[in-house]
Amino acid sequence: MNTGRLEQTALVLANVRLSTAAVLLELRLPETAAAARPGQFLMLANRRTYLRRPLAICAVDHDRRSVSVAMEAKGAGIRDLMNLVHGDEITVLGPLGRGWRYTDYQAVIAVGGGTGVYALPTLLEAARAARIATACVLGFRERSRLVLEDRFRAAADTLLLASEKGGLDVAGTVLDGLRALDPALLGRHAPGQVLVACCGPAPMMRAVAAWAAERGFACQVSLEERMACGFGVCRTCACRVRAGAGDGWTYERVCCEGPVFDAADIIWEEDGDGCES
Amino acid sequence: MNTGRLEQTALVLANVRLSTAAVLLELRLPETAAAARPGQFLMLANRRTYLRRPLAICAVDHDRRSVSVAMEAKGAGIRDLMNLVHGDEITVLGPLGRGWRYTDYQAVIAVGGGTGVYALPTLLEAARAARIATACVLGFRERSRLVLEDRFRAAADTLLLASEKGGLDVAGTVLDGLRALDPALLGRHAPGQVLVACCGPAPMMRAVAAWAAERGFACQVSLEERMACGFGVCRTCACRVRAGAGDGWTYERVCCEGPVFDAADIIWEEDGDGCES
Amino acid sequence: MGANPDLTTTVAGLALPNPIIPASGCAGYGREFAKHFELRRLGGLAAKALSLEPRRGNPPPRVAEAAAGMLNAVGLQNPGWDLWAHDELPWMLEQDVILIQNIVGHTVADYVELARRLEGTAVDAIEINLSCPNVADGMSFGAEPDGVEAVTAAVRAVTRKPLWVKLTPQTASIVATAAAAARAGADAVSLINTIPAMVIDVERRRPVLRNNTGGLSGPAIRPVALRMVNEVYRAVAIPIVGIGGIETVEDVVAFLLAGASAVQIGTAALVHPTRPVDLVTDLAVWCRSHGVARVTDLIGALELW
Amino acid sequence: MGANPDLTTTVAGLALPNPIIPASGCAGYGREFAKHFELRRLGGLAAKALSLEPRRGNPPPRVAEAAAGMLNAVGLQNPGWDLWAHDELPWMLEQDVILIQNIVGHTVADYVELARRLEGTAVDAIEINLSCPNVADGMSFGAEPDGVEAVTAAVRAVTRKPLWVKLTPQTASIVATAAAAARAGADAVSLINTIPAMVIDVERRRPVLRNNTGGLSGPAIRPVALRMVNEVYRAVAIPIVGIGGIETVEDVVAFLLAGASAVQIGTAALVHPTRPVDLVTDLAVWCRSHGVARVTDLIGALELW
Ligand SMILES: Cc1cc2nc3c(=O)[nH]c(=O)nc-3n(C[C@H](O)[C@H](O)[C@H](O)COP(=O)(O)OP(=O)(O)OC[C@H]3O[C@@H](n4cnc5c(N)ncnc54)[C@H](O)[C@@H]3O)c2cc1C
Ligand SMILES: Cc1cc2nc3c(=O)[nH]c(=O)nc-3n(C[C@H](O)[C@H](O)[C@H](O)COP(=O)(O)OP(=O)(O)OC[C@H]3O[C@@H](n4cnc5c(N)ncnc54)[C@H](O)[C@@H]3O)c2cc1C
Ligand SMILES: Cc1cc2nc3c(=O)[nH]c(=O)nc-3n(C[C@H](O)[C@H](O)[C@H](O)COP(=O)(O)O)c2cc1C
Ligand SMILES: Cc1cc2nc3c(=O)[nH]c(=O)nc-3n(C[C@H](O)[C@H](O)[C@H](O)COP(=O)(O)O)c2cc1C
Ligand code: FES
Ligand code: FES
Repeated sequence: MNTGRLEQTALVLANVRLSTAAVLLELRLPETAAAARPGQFLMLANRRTYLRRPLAICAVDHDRRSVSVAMEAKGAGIRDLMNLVHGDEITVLGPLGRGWRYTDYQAVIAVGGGTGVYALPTLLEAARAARIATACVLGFRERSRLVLEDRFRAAADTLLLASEKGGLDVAGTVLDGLRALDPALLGRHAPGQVLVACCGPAPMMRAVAAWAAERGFACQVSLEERMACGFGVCRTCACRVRAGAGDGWTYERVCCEGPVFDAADIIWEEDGDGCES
Repeated sequence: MNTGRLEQTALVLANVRLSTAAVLLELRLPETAAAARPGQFLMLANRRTYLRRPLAICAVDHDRRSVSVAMEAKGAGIRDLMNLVHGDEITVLGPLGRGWRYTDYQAVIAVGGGTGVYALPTLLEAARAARIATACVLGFRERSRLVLEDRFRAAADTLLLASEKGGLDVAGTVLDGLRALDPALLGRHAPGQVLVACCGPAPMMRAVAAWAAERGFACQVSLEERMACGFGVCRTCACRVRAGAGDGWTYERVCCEGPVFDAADIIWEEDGDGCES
Repeated sequence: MGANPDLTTTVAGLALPNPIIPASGCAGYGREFAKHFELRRLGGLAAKALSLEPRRGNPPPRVAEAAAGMLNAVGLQNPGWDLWAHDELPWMLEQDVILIQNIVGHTVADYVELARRLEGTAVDAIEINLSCPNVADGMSFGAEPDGVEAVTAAVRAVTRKPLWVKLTPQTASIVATAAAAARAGADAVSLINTIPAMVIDVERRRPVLRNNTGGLSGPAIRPVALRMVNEVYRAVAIPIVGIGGIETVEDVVAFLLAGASAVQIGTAALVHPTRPVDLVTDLAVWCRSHGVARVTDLIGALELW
Repeated sequence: MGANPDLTTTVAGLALPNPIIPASGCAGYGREFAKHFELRRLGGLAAKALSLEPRRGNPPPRVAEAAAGMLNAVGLQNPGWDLWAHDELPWMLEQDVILIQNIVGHTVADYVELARRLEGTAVDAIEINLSCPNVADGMSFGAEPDGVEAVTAAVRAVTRKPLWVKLTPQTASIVATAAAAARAGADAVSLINTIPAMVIDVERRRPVLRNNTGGLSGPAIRPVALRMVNEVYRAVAIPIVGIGGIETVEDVVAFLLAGASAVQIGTAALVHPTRPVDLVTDLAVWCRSHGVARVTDLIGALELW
């Protein structure tokens, strides 16, 4: 629980291009760097939009007392953030949300697609540091969109890169990537000891959750939803979560109860009918 | 009549500090530099306010194809403009308005106070180029606010600087400065051949106009009024001007019929009751 | 994709070359814009308010800055019928632009007389501005359905020209006032006028505007205008001219999707003088890149959840 | 200048330590803010809307970006009376903050029953949100004076607690609805709630909000709120709580000058979580530097032209 000031001023330390589409921003944020845990996010102010923008914490550097976020051009808010340069200042809320619950597992299979991949490096690194076995399957639209390969390779015992356009390890989706994982690897731990941690487009997360459920693996997903505040007061970031008996459900806050939820608790909405992610 | 594009993109060439309070911005604006005449103004967009801000054209450099404006910190709009640096781009409307009508006179006495002084250098320089005699009386709040002394000195045959706080040529207002002008100088031309050109706070302009009227000099004043468009369509920049017979008057547009009006045509408003300047 | 998209639209039978019209009070009588582009390139021109008698307007300051917009209290300054008919109308008619003349009055009789006189001119359409305070009760004519119906019916009785009724957003239900306009024979409703507002100078402890209050316009009001356009589109069978904070081609498209047959550009044209005509170009580009053959295909094409 | 300015104010007899109150729906039940500052440092807390039955609220997306503001369509999600009384109320009462409980209903009877139950609690004041659609006619209770009067009078009959009536700006005359509240026995009016609005995703041809429409809040609506506060201040003898786009201490002062006895901070606190408590400090500094000994000296001190 963050009991200091939630709103911090961050100095931009670096703006690094990760791919044809993506940029990583390194921000000097000592308190946030000290407190951040894998799967949490920040809310970043920019000069173009009234509301802040949520971005996953993609890296923490304790020596540089910095936190990095990575993003790909969407609307006006992200575009403005991508234009920040060394020496600029922005204000940031964070670290926010409930991250990955990985410590009780013996193996973590991180699965990411699109901008969802940015929520995974800190998880893999923390799992590795906790001597948990790690595998990682990532999907990219095309080869030119591949990002952070070195970090993923360093943190994952096994890394499989998938692209439907080919040119990477697996020609296909992350599901094809998961199916291509060494069966021996998957069989090494009791299914209940394996956590599938997934972040990406909603249909992907849904499919990955189904794949995990078939095998008896635990599965957590990191959801995205439009957020006004990011710290729990406005209730705009609603996501359907099972509650009570039978078909009972309630809207929980992606920013507080999430963004990482147990996949089994999520009631996936039809396209556009509910959670966007 | 400007028949090209009114809205131009200007590259900031320089941001020069003129005094403890003032900054001069040099803008690359080839078409504007070619067309601008003394007493005209620009409307400058900034990054903080929805509406543009009107600023007098303070200098034109034909070689550098640039136009300069000068300003002192007021609200959010001017403050943002003062922060622009070499290489920034802003959009600008201009040149706008009807400037000084000086060509028919044998002598011009330019009188300025506050930010009103910025409307005068181009007038003095143009008058000098047209072999018209020039004098100039400027009032500054204090010595540290003195700006552009070299330019004024170069363009005016006589220059008197006034400050109520002392430390300059005359301890007092611009009226005291005018009274301190060499009587011989004032008597050299028939009164009708002398133009008093004044820009500054409204009470000053009113007093200067009265001084000029007493001596039979022509007098023009450059007014300020809040402006939405600056090019004549919105009618927000109203100023009371005599019209028709007797006490008749009408609201004219400071941005089009002005900013430079014949002082005799202006119906000065009581404080706040009408024109702000 | 190859062919040029068809930008023509009609508002209650009045054909416009495209849906982009400078809004009344933000274009004068067109003279200033005409220095920079040909007015006939526009969908039309909503000329500045016209009253029977000349109006000097309010004392300055008449404009205040607001977040994402501005307040104005110009006070409908205009030369009055006689000077307008002599100096402005002939010039405007020469410009070969669809001319929508906005009118204002203190009483129903004022509106009727103006419409009666306009009936004898070549003006293409009449837009009645109902945000004006009614001398009888001080509230604007547009605040309640009764007021809207009274003015509209009275004007309708004296003109066969296309009649656009411009409504104020300051009402309990824009559907009710739009329906009143439709009932009384309006051909279209123009939505929306500015929202009454105030900005205060805290140092001087005074409103910035000499008139104390003024009308809020610009992007700040855009989502309110868009909601009203769509609300009326769904509930009332009358063509709509969308107005309020339109700046970009995406804004134009949003208003068309919400149900507007044409749009007006006000405040944005004060900051970007050629924006109205630039938007005509942008709209053609947008339609082409989105495979829209006719701009009218966009009207009301919004899919509600 | 030396002495600390007196920031205390009263709203219809209810004493507040200062005029700064987080707005309903933008502060939850105070738990999240309490992690970062002591709630008792605030003038009060306008707790999130409460209904009799639990409400899940609307499906997402519930928020859309707007120029200088945002739209929300949360749909008054709340746990309902039972869970609220069990889980939230006791915690809030422990915080030693003046507690204003906002209530919503589908019918007049809902409001009455909530007020009746609140009468038996230690809540300091009741704020009734009249922007809710009336199940009987679909319009909001606050759109017309009759609706305001009906709800207010019915609630007044069952409670002696300070009763704040929160009005919607979507009405023909805010003076008329505020006067109706006063007539029916309200102790204060809270001005203003959000303005109904829509934002469209032109690529998907759909409203961004799953609810199609939502309420516009933030700086965009500030000048409208300020005008309404001053309009009511001049015409109706009832204390006013000012709300709408307040971000800075100058905004707070502007609302006080316009006639508000206290203010609420909504959207700004979503972007700057400690803004409400920071404004308390800023207000003290502002008063000191402006020679204002008592913040109440500012209330209604606006000089009109
Ligand atoms: C917890 C969380 C973590 C995220 N992490 C990342 C990340 O690491 N890298 C990355 O590139 N993106 C990430 N996103 C998505 C990112 O926040 C959106 O793409 C971004 O907000 C879009 O803003 P914009 O101004 O560029 O686009 P616009 O479309 O102009 O935004 C308009 C509005 O929609 C909201 N919005 C639009 N798309 C999304 C979305 N997918 N999720 C949430 N809000 C959205 C914006 O916040 C804003 O309110 C994350 C989202 C969440 C909720
Ligand atoms: C024709 C003309 C020429 C000018 N030339 C200069 C110049 O050369 N140098 C200079 O420093 N200033 C000049 N001014 C004044 C300058 O435009 C204002 O000080 C400036 O607009 C204030 O903007 P702001 O955002 O800093 O202040 P704010 O107070 O935040 O502005 C709020 C609003 O008030 C308007 N406003 C405030 N004061 C004035 C004013 N005195 N005149 C016009 N509008 C005002 C702004 O345009 C804006 O709409 C000129 C004004 C006019 C009309
Ligand atoms: C300076 C100014 C003057 C206006 N004058 C008129 C007018 O004379 N008649 C009228 O019907 N509307 C008038 N309006 C309202 C606009 O036509 C338009 O309805 C409103 O500004 C909203 O559109 P916008 O946000 O694009 O400006 C005026 C608006 C402004 C800003
Ligand atoms: C996310 C959100 C939720 C809101 N929920 C409520 C509510 O439950 N009850 C209520 O009376 N007003 C509610 N409001 C309105 C605010 O209390 C306030 O009146 C409005 O937002 C204008 O103030 P602002 O511009 O400072 O946000 C809500 C506003 C927002 C932004
Ligand atoms: S974003 Fe405000 S509660 Fe989650
Ligand atoms: S500023 Fe618009 S007419 Fe002068």
